[in-house]
Amino acid sequence: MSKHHVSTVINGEPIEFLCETQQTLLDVLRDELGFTGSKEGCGSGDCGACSVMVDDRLVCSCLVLGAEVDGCRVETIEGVAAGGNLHPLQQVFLNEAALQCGICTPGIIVAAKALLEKNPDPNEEEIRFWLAGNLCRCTGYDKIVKAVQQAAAIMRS
Amino acid sequence: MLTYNKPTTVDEAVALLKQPGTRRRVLAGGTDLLVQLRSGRLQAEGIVDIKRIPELQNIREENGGFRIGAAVAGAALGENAALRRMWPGVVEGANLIGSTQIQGRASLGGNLCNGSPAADGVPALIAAGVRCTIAGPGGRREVPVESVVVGPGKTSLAEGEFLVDFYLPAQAAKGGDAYLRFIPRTEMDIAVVGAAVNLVLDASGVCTAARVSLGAVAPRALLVEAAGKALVGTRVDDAALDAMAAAARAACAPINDKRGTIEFRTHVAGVLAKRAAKIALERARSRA
Amino acid sequence: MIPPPPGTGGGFPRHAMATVILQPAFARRLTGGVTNLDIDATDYQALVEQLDEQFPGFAEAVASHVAVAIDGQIYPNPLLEPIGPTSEVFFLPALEGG
Amino acid sequence: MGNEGNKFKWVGTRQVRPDGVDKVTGQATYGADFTLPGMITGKVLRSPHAHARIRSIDTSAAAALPGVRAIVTAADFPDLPSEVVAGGEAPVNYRHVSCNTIARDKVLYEGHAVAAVAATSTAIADEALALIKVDYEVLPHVIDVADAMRDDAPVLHDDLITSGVDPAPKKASNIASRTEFVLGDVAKGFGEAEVVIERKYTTQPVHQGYIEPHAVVASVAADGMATIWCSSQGQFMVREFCAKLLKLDDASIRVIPAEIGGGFGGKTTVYLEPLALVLSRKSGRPVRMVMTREEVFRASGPTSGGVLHVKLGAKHDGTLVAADIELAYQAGAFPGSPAIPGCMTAFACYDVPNARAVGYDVVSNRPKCAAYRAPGAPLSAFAVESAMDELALQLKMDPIELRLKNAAKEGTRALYGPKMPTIGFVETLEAAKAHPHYSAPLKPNQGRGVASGFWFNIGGQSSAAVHVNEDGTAVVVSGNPDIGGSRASMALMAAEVLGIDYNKVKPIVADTASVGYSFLTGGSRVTFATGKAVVDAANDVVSQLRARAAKLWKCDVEEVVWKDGVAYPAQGQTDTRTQLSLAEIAASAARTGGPISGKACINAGGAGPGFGTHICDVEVDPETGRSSVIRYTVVQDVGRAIHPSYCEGQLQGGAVQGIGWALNEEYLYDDKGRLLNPGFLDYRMPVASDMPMIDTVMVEVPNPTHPFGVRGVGEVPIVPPLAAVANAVARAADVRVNDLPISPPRLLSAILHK
Repeated sequence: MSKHHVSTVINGEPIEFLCETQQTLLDVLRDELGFTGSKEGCGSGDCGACSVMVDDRLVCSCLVLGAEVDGCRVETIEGVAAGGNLHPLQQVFLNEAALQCGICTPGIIVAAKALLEKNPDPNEEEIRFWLAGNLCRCTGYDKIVKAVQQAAAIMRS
Repeated sequence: MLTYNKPTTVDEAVALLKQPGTRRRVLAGGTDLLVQLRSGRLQAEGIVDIKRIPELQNIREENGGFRIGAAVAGAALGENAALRRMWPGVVEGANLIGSTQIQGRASLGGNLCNGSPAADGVPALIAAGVRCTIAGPGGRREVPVESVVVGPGKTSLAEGEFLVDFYLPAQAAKGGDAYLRFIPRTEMDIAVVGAAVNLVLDASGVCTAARVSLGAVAPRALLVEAAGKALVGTRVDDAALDAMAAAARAACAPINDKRGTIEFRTHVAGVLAKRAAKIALERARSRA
Repeated sequence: MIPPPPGTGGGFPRHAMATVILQPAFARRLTGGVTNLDIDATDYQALVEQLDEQFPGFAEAVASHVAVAIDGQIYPNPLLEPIGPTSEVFFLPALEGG
Repeated sequence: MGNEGNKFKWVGTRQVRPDGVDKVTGQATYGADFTLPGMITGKVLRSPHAHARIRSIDTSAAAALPGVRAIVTAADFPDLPSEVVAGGEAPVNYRHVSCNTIARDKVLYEGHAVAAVAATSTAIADEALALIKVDYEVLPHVIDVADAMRDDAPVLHDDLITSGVDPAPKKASNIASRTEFVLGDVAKGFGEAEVVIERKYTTQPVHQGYIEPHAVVASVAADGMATIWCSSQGQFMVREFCAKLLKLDDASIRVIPAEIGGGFGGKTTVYLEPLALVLSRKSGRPVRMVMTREEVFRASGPTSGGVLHVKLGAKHDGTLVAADIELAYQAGAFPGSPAIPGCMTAFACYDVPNARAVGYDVVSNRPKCAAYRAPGAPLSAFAVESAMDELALQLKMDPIELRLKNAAKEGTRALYGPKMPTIGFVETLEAAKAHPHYSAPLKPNQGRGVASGFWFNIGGQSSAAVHVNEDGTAVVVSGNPDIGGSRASMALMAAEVLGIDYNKVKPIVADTASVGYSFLTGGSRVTFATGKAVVDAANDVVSQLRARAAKLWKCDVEEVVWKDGVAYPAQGQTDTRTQLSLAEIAASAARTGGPISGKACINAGGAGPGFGTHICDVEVDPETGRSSVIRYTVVQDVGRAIHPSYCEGQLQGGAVQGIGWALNEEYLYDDKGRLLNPGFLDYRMPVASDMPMIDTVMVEVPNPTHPFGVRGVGEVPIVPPLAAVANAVARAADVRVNDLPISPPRLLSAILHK
């Protein structure tokens, strides 16, 4: 079976991989490249646990074919912490207990980071609607929304 | 085995799509296609990714209106201030498709050609009088957007044809449009009812033209001419809005399904048409 | 260091007798319908032994499918939990949770 | 609430959870994240029919497919007797568990597993499934609980004779059991009643909705020793169920807990684990199985839906004199709905002298129900608390006043028998009444609902060990998966007892070979029961530390006291020259007798009951029937908040799950008994933009049986919301919907036809 040869840059690092057409970017990240921080909660774009950035756009990696990212930049949760230093969002999520089981957390942090890069001072409604595609069944969202607000404040100052 | 091609020109894409015997599917944002392929609802032997064709990816002003590539992602539409100013309803519809993540991928072309009666992007395009460019083995043709979908999952596109772009005409000096949809939650649902209104006022504030389109209340998105007529010649007062809503309800031919009942869809279609018309009216009035 | 919680150790001086109360359905099956019984026992095991003498099969019936409430506190699998002279003992369906 | 007025140094403070960094960086390993060399993929063939007899299964074509390494059917599993035996803490019928894991003779719901394949790739496994030929004799099916109870209903189990009815019925039915609880004289009670409210309520089954699908990796060595990596609410539960289903020794199975991506009760049983184990045994390769979301909905357990009839009798002054509830809960394909706790919890909030509860456990052609937060309680609370609201309206009484007038207190006799121990229900009502939310003004089309709820909380068996390291730091070992911050709670309690810095205490969740038996993470038991074990183990360490100090000081251990992590001579505690810190004693451990390590294995009784009262504001759009929750406050007696932030998280998460249950979540079936909405698109769980902030008030009435006063907190918050929302909608829309969910079409129809 002939596979597609894909050259991409993941979290700043040039990476090449082979994949079949039906393999999604999420399949490739998790099964071929070992980036298991992106989670598969639904496989249909309804839960956001697989959120990644492709060429600066927030997408569900379960709805992107691996073959599609040839020549693209991909950023995953594994690239959010710069070296050993946690991103302000990650630190605030810890301080404010904005996670319980933690399975949705990588996708939410990737999505929230994308929001704050677009809008450094979002109000509660903007945060809630931006994150509407990231399901969390544990927290009721309260501490997540507050954590994003607090991280935004820290990042502004 | 499933093939994958990423043509860079329309002709290349047509050449791939017209090859007899191989069932190839057009991939734009993929937010419907990939889900349907995975669930087995759709079969395909090949995927033709049209996102690498420049003209399918850009938005440009043309004769006072806009030409929008079929594969432009919802997020990109939302970021175009000039488009938002002229056709806020069209952009509202496009931006209501799915989550932020879906917006990063989903296109108006895909939303239309997926053929769902509930497509959020479509009613506002119909109300705006949009025309579509379709390319195929026989060259290019232009058709009104409401003629593309013929039934659930079915389009009028012939073998080897695909959608290239949409042309949004210039909005009238005192024209305004709006789209509203009803879903049980605030996000992430398929429209149970959608209503788009595009109306034009004269200098005295009388409605001179109006197009009303409904989604999810029939096998395909409807252009409800009677509803538009009910507004023309009026100041879009309550009486006119009631008449328009009644016409909208009369045009509904919905089904009971997991998303809504006939009673609910018919009633709410009138409610949303009215609310959308009021927003469109405000937008028309506010234009200098 | 943290002191052990109260009421977890030791027996009680004997004056009166503990009361065992059964739900009617349970009583119909095990005690011929008697729902209130006075038992003189200092711990749960002794209490069940006495009940089993009076109503053969009782011990087996409460061996695994039940929790026991002694003076309002529920014990999933009691054995030597102390029974006071004025204690109330109830047999309940075993409880789980999410 | 922080730890103001907190007499503890660590307990009650908001520390960063020890497992947090891995979870915010994507490093934490959940069920599907684990891989082994040579690992292959397992997939399950599921029934397309709601009810059918399996005439034959032909796997030959699939077996011949290159890349297929093993195929299993029920024939590969022991044919267990149908008997209820003692499980971890509650009775289990292992035949039912086995038949639910892989169908034997009959499929009882769409999605029921009939075979499983292990292959070298997912694509090959899928291809193989398509090649398995199953010859079904399709049988008539029944979905809804009321239909399943009819005499002419298709019977799922030919041997199911209703228990709890005498004389016992002669013929099989779908009614597995009838349970009755009686207190006082109900007829007499209603005779004295001056106001009577009598209503019927229905609720739909709802899924726990954890975001992580079930996932497992199993590897069986040539000697039969099995190792299982999986996310579950109990590694010991997985071991026990696999051992019983496959007739293996517990000792031949080692279960290593992965991080768990949500459970809420839904991961208190097995689905894939026994299949993966047998596939690995047959193929000689490690096998990974991961459910798709669609499989999670079609084949894993929701909680029951039910039909409930409630009757309340009261005096004009609001005093309850009689209460009656008859409920039928659907169990899914096998008996075991939470009808009994539904009965026991129904009136537990109130002091009712005459009460009766009758519960029916009913099977139908749906996935077997599983535990879900306070199993059974939300349904009966929805019915009772809705009726209480109507009673308050009829008596023109404030709904909190009505509840205060009848509130259960210490010593109140519960319908299920015992008198209530120390509880804090009245305190939650007082706090709710005093909360600014309760007196805030409402706009048109807005309504405010109040409801209360109860859960027993459970204790049970837990083990823990505390190892003191050579440098004076410590490791806390326990056997309960951390589903929402329990590692932090364990470390806080250990640090408090040892008197050392929280950050010097590192907790781990150990596998079944590394710590003593511990019952599930569930029933709101971990911080209570496992916490108690950790405290005992830490106290064990403290007595060892005192003994070591005594050795060094050549005195009796009684002459050594332990305070804030330091040993002092009993007399002259100011004499700092003769103090020994934990670190100093640890450093001298080798000289004083070797390593210092404490352990505790307990069966915790006396879990303190939990009560909560919720206030909900909704705004109704009368033209569309949409209800929006615009403000929500949770008040709950938590006994003692060990980690206040994670307590609040439980209150908020439980409330939002309850709101989803009330407004949108439901299973939709076609006329063939096939599920129409097996995905997050049309199974509508609340999204971030649906919710307001969830305000919390934690009342602390310490549980006397726990050293820190802990009560379980996880279950209670899902009990009140169904009625809190329904009562708010009823007051906002001026029409009451007694059937959940109160979805827009249902509410609009009620509004249009009122």
